[in-house]
Amino acid sequence: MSDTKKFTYYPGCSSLGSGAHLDRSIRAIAPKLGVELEELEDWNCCGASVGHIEGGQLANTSLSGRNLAHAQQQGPQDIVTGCAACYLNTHGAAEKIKSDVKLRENVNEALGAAGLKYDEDRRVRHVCEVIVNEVGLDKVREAVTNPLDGLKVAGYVGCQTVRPFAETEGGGEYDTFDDPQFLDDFIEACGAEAVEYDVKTACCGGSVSVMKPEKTLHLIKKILDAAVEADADVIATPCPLCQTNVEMYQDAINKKFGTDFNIPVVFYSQIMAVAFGMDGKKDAALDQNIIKATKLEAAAK
Amino acid sequence: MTDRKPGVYICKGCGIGEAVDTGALEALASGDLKVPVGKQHDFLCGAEGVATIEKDVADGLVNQPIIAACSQRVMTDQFNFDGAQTVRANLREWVAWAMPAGEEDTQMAAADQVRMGVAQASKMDVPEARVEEGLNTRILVVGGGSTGLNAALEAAATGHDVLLIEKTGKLGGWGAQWSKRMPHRPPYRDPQDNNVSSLIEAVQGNSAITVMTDTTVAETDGMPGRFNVKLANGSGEKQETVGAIVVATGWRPYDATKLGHLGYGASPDVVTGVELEGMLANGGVKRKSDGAVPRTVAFALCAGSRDPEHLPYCSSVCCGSSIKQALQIVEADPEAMVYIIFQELRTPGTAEEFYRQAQEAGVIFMKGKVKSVGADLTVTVDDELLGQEIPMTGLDMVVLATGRVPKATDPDKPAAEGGEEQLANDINPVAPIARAGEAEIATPAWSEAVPEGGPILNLQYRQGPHLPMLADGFADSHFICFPYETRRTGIYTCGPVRRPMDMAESAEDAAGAVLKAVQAIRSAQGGMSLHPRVGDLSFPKFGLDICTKCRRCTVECPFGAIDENEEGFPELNATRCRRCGTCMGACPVRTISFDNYNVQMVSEMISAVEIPDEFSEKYRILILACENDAAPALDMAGINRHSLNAEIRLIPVRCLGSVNMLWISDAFQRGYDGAMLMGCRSGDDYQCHFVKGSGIAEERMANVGQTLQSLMLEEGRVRSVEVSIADSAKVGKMIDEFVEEIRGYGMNPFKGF
Amino acid sequence: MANQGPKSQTILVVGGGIAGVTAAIEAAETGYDVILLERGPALGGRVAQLNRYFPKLCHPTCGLEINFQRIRKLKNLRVVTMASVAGVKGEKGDYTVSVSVSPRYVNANCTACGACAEATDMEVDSPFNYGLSKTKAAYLPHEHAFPMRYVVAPSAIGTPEADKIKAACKYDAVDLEDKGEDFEVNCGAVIWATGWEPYDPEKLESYNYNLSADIVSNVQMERLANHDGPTGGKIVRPSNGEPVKKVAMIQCAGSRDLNHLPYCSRICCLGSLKHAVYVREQYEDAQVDIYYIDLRAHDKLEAFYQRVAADPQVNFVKSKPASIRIDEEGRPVLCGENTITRELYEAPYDLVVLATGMKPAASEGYVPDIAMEQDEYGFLVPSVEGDGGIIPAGVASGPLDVSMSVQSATAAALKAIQAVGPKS
Amino acid sequence: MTVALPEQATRKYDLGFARWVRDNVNGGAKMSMCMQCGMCSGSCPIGTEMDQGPRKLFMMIRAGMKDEVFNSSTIWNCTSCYNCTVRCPRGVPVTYIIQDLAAKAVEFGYVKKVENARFAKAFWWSAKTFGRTDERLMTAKYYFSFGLVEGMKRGLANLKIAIGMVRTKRMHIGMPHKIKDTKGLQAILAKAAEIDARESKGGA
Repeated sequence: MSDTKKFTYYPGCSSLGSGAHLDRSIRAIAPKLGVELEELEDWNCCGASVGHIEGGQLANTSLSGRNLAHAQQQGPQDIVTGCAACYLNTHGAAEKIKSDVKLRENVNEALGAAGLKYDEDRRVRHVCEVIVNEVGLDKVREAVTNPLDGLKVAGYVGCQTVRPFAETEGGGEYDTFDDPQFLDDFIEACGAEAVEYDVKTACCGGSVSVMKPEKTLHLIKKILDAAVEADADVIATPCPLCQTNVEMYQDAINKKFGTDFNIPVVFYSQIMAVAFGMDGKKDAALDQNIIKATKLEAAAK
Repeated sequence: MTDRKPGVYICKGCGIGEAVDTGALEALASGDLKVPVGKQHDFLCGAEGVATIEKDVADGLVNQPIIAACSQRVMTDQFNFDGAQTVRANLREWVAWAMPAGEEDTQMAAADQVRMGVAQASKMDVPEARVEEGLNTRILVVGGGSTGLNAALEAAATGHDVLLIEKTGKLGGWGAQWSKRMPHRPPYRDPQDNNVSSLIEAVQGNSAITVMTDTTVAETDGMPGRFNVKLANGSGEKQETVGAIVVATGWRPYDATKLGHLGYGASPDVVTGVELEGMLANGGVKRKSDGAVPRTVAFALCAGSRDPEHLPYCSSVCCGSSIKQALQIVEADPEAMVYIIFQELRTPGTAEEFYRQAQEAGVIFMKGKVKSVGADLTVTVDDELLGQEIPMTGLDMVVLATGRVPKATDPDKPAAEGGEEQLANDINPVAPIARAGEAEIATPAWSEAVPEGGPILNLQYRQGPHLPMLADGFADSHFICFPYETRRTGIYTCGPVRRPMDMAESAEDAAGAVLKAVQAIRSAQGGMSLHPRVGDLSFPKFGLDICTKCRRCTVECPFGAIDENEEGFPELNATRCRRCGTCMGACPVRTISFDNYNVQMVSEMISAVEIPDEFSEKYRILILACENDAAPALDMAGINRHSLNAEIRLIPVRCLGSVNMLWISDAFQRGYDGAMLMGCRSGDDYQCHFVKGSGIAEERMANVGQTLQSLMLEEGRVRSVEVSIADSAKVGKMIDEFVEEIRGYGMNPFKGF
Repeated sequence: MANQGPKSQTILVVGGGIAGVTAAIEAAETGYDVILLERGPALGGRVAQLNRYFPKLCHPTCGLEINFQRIRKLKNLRVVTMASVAGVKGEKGDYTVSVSVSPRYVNANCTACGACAEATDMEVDSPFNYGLSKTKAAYLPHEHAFPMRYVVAPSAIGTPEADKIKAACKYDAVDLEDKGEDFEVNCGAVIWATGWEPYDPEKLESYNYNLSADIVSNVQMERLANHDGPTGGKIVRPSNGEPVKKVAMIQCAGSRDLNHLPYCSRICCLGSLKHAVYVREQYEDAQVDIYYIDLRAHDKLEAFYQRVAADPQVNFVKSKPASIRIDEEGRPVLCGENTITRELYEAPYDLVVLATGMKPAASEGYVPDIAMEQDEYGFLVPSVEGDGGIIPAGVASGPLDVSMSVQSATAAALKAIQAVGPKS
Repeated sequence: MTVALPEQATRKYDLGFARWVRDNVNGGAKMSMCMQCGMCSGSCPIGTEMDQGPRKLFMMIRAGMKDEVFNSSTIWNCTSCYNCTVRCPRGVPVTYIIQDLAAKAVEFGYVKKVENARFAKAFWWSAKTFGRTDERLMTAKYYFSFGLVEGMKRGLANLKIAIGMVRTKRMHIGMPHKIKDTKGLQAILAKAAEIDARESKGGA
C-alpha cells in the first residue's frame, strides 16, 4: 500500500504478560489500517505509575529517556504504543524533556552512562490516537469484511488512554477527557452496536486494584453493572490494565457482592481483527481472554 | 389650539374589521361626535392609508388625526405627521385582540375608544417649549480626585468649559498619595503605574478648565442650564453660574479606631491598607515600631466591611488593592511571607487574573474570619479550610483592609436641618425576600443611619439640601438600567460616592456622568425634558388666579422642581421638571395643566364614555393605567390574545402621581361602577421612574374613600393595584376579579344622572 | 486631514443589547445622528431574555420599554435589525462600514397581526427560550419585541409551509425572495457593543448537561421563570413537568477555570441568588443549595446576598462540584467535596442550574482590526495606539452586570461624540 | 535524593515546608495556584479512602503540617485516573504532586510498610533487574513482602486468577523477560541516582 505509515512500536511490558492479546491483535490489524509497526529496539519498562516511588523522578524519567534515545537511533518515525500506562509515561516524559532544559540535561547525562543520547523531540502517540488522526474511521470501515451485526459492545475507555493528554495539543486533541467518542466510533465502524455506556471513563482502580483490590472492587462493579444494564454482550477497552482488572476480579466481586458477573472484556483491537475477517485465535487472540467472548468467537472466521 | 380640525381614521386591519363594525364607528364619528373627517381603511398603516391621512393634513382638512387602530406603542413613525398632533385610540390590542368578536359589548368598547380619542383631542394643544434666559454651558465638577479629574477632562474634551473645585489644597485625592494601581488592561496581571499625576498635569494645562482648590459649595440654587452655585473658600464666597453639576467627592476610609478587636491601636504595626499604601509610595514598607522591613505580613480583609456592626456592604476594591499591596511586598522581597485572610475572595471579571498572579508569586490565601489581633500581632483566624482555629504568630505586620465610606455628605460640615427623608429611600438592606407560604415576614428594623456631616451641594430645594442617597449612604441611582437616573435633574454623581469602585471604573463612570451633564445642558437650551420623557416640550402651567397656596404641588414634586415664591405661590424651575404630572395630580383645584395633558382632558375622556342605563346590566369600570408598565402589559395581554373584560374603559396616564382624585369622583358621578388605578411597585423598593407616583396615588386614594361615602358608595369600588410590565398574563385576571367584586356591590345608582 | 475635521459625524453602534441600545440613545439624545445595528430580529439582547434583575427583582422589560419609547421619539436614531458588520475601513471621522443584513422574510408592511403564524404548523426551536420550547416557523420574537415585527425561520424557506405563511398575510409583508442586503455606512465613530454568549454547558464534560433535561443553564432558568417562557413562569422539572423540591445551583460553571473561561463572569453569583428567590417564591417546601467557590456579591449587592441567605431553605456549600451523574430515577446527582466539612457528597436534585459564564460574542464574530485590541479571552480593549474612533462598550469590553454595562455604554457615547467633534 | 526536608514548623503557616514542596516535588511549583475549590477531592474515584483528599492536603502543606501530610493516607490511594488533573480549574497537576509526595514519604522514611511502598519496591526491583516488569515475579515479590504467611494467603486468594492467566498464556512460566542491555540500563539508573544526590546537595 502506497500510503502506509511507519511507526516505531513500543509494546510495553504487559505485552509479554497480561496484555499479550492486545499486542497480538494490534500487530494483526495494523497492516489493514496502513500502519507499519517496527518494534522499538531493546525497549525497557516505562516506570508505570509507581516507578518514581522507589527509583526517584529522574531515574524514572530516564527509563523513558532510554526508550526515546533508542527510538531516535531507529529512525525519524513517531513512537506509538497501545498501552495506556506506557503512553502516559513515555508521552509525559517526552513532553517534560521538551519543556525543561535542566531535565533534558540530566536525563542525557544519565543516558550517557550507557552511551546513549536523546537530543530531539520525538512524538509519542497512542494507537487509538493514530487511528483517529492518521488512519481515519473511513479506512477502518473499508477494512471491515465481517461486520459484527447484532453484537452489543460497551465501550469502556478507562482513564489514561484519554487523561491527561487527549485534549492537549501534544496529545493530538483527538478526543475528550470525560466523554470520548472514539471507542464507540471504532465499535460502530466494525458494524457492532455501541451501547449507551455512561461509565466509559470511570476508573477501574488502576494499580490500587492490583495492590489493594478490597478498596476498589466497587469501582469495577460499577463498570460491570452499567454493562449489564446496557445489555452488552462484551466490554471493549483499549487499556491492558483495565482489561485485566475488569476481567479477573469478576469472581471476587461476585463473592463480595453476591452478583453473578461473567462478562467478557476484550480489546477494541480484537474486535477489529474479527471484523476485518481475520483469524479469531491467531490474529484476534480471543483464546487469551479468561472469560470467553463467545459471541465474538462465533463471529470470527 | 385655536383651530382644531380633528379627523377620525379607523383601521379595519389586524382583525379589527372582523371584531367590530367599523362602519358604525365611522358613523359615530361623523354623526354624534360631529367630527368633520371620518374615514376607514383596510390597512391604515400601509402606504396608501398613511397617504390618505397625509393628504388630509396637507390639505388643511385635519390637524388632529385620531388614529383608531393599534396601540400608541406601535407604528409611531407611520402615524406621525408634520404639522399635526396625533391622537391614538387603541382598537386593536385593547379591543379587537382582547374581546370577543362581533359582540355588542366589544362594539361598545370600540365606540368608547373613539369617543375618548375625540374627547382627548378636544383638550390637547401642541406644547411650545419654555426656554429659560441666561443659560450657561459650563460644567461644575465637585471633587478633584481621580474621578473628578477625569470628569473635568472629559467635559473639556466635549467642548465645555469646566469649573473644578477641590476641598483640599491639592488635586489628586487618594490617588495622588499612592504608588501603583490595580491593572485594568491586559494581561491584567501586574500593578500598573499610577496615572494621577499626569491627570493633574492635563487638567492644569487645559485652558477650558478652571481649578479652585480649598473650595467647597456653600449653596446651590437654580436649575439645569442655570445653576447658581455659591462657592466658599478660606477668603470668602463667590457666586458662579454653571449648566450642570458632576459630583465626584469620592470616599474616605472607614474609621479604623472602631476596629479595636482587629488590633488597631494596640500595636503600631497594625496598619490600615491606606497607611500601607502611603508607605509603598514613600520609600517602602517599614514597621512603625522599629523601622524594620517586615518579612511576614498578614492582610485581614473585610476589616469593617460586610459587617453589620460596621459597614454592611462589600467595599469591592479591598480584595484587589490588598492583592496589589501583597504583590508589591513580595516583589521587593521574594522571601517575604505574605498572607491574605479572606472570607470570600472577590476579584470579579478579569481581576481573577490578578488573584492568580498573586498565587503564583507565592502569596498565601486563607479563608476564614479574623477573630482577633493581639498587641503582639498574633492573628487568630477561624481557618475554615483546615477546620481549626489557628493562632498565627511571628508576624511583623498586620494590614487591615478597611472599607470605603462614600462622601455623599461632607463630614467636616455641620449636619443640615431637614431633608432626612431624602436619605435612604431605598430597598431596606435587611428586608426579607418574599417566600411561598409566608404571607408577610416581619422586616427587622434597619437603623437608617443618616451619614454624618452636612450636604455637599447644600441644595436650596423644597425637598432638602442633600443629594438623595440610598440605604448605605451612596448617592446612586435607584435603577439598574439607568445608573444616572438622578432625582436632582442636572446633577450627576460618579465614582466611589456612587458605588464602591476602583480608579479604572471611576474614570469610565466620570465619562458617563459627563455625558448626562452634556444632555442636561442641551435639553435646557431646547426647553426639553430629560429622561425618561426625553424631549417632551410640555411643562406644568399654574393658574395662579385660583391657586390656594396649599403647597401640595411643591411638596409632592419628586424632583424638587417647584419652589414657593415669597407670596407662597408655586414657582417652577422648568428645567428641573421631568413632566410626570405629579403636581397636576396633587392640585385640589385642578389649576395645574400641561398643554397636551391636563385635568380637563382626562375628565372629558371619562365623560365621553357612554354609560348604559341601570337596566342594561352593563357595568363600566374606569382603569387609569401607568403608561410605562401597566399600559404595555395590557398591550401585551392583547398581543397574546388574553381576554380583557369588555366593560372596562382604559386611559393611559403619564404616572399615577398625575392622577387627580377629582377624576375618580367625576367618574362615579357620571355613573361608572368602579375605578382601578394601575401603577408600578411603590414603597422603598419602588419601581416608579417618577419616584413615588404610585405611592402618592395610594395615599390620595385614602381620601377618595370619604368622597365615595358621601356619595353612599362602597369604598371597595376603587382600587389601586400594582401592575408590572411583566404582568401581561395576569392583568386580565386582576381586572376580572375586580369586576366580579363590583358586581357584588351592584350598579352605581348614579347612572343616568 | 489634521485641520479638516471629521467627514462624518454619524455614530454607528454595533449591537442592540442593553449596552448598544443605551449607547445609541444616549448619543442620539445629544443631537448626533446615530445608526444602531442589531444582528437579531429585535432589540434588547440578552436582557430581554431575563426574567428579572438582581437585586431589585424588577423586570428588564420595564427599562427596555422606556428605552424603546426614547427611540420612538428620536428621529436622528435609525435602527437596523438582522444586521451585522462585515468590514470596517478608514479612521476616526471617516469610517466606511460594510453592513450585511440577513433576510427576515418579513418587510416593513408587517403589522404583527399574527395571521402568518396561525397559517403554519411548522415549528422550530425557540431561540428566545434557548431551545426549551418550540415556536411557529413564522414568529414574533417575543411579546415585547421592538420592532414589533414577525420573522420567518430560514428553515421554512423553500418548503410549502413558506407558501402558506405568505398566503396568510393580507398586507404583502411576507417576502420569501428576501435575500437580505449589503450596504455601506459612512460614520465618524463606531461603538462596539456586541455583548456576550452563554458559555456552552456541553463543554463542561463532567456535568453531563446532555444527559438530563433537568440540568439547565442559568440563562435557561431565566426563561423557565419568565411568564413569557416555556412554562408560563412555573419552575418545574423540564423532564416531566413536575414541581421541584430540591434545586442546586452550580457556580463557576465554566468561569474561573483555566480549562474554560479563565476570568470570573461577575454576574453568576448574583444570578443564582436571584434564581434561589425564583424557586422559593414558588415553593414553600423547596430547598436550594448553592455550590460556590467564592460568593462574589460585590459592593451593595452584598445586601442581596444576605437577604437571600436569611432564608433557612437556601444553603450555601463551598464546593466546586466535580461531576453530575444520573441516578436510577433519572435525577441528576451532584458529586463532590464540601471543602468546609471535608465531606464527600452525592446529592440528588430535581433541578440543577449551571451558572454558566459570559463569553464575549466578539470572540467569535467579526472584530475590526483597526484601533481595537482583543485580550486573550476575546474582550475588547481600546487600542493604546488607536485614534479612539472605535469604542468598546458593555460586555464586549469585559464581564459586567447590567448596571455596569449601561455605565460603560454611557461613557462610550461620550467618547463617540468626542470622536466626531462638536456638532456642525 | 532530594533536598533535605525542613523541620516541622513551630508555627502554623510557616512557609518553609510549602516552599520545599514548591521546589522539590514534581508539579509542586503549580501548587500555589490551588484555590481550594474541591474539584480534585470530589473527582477522586476512591476519595473515600483518603483522610484529607488532595485539596485539604495542599492547604496543610501551606500551613506547614509536614508530618501530617506525609503520614496521610491520601498520598497512597491515588489510582492515577487523572480526573483531578484534567479538571483542576487552576491547572494544578494534582496527580503528579500526590504521587511524588508518596515517593518523598518513602525517601524520608515516613513509611515502610504500606502496600504501595512494598509494591513500588517490587516493581522497581523488576524494572531495574530485568529492564522490564515481570508481572509474575513482581507480584510474588510484592505478596511475600508481607511475610511468608501473608504472602501465601494473598497468593492463594488470587490463585484462580493466576491459573487463568497461565492458561491463556498471559502469564508465562520460565525465565523472566529481560532486555538485552541490562548493564547499560543499570548504569543509567545509577547515574540518575548520582545526579539526584549531587543536585540535592547543591540545592541544600
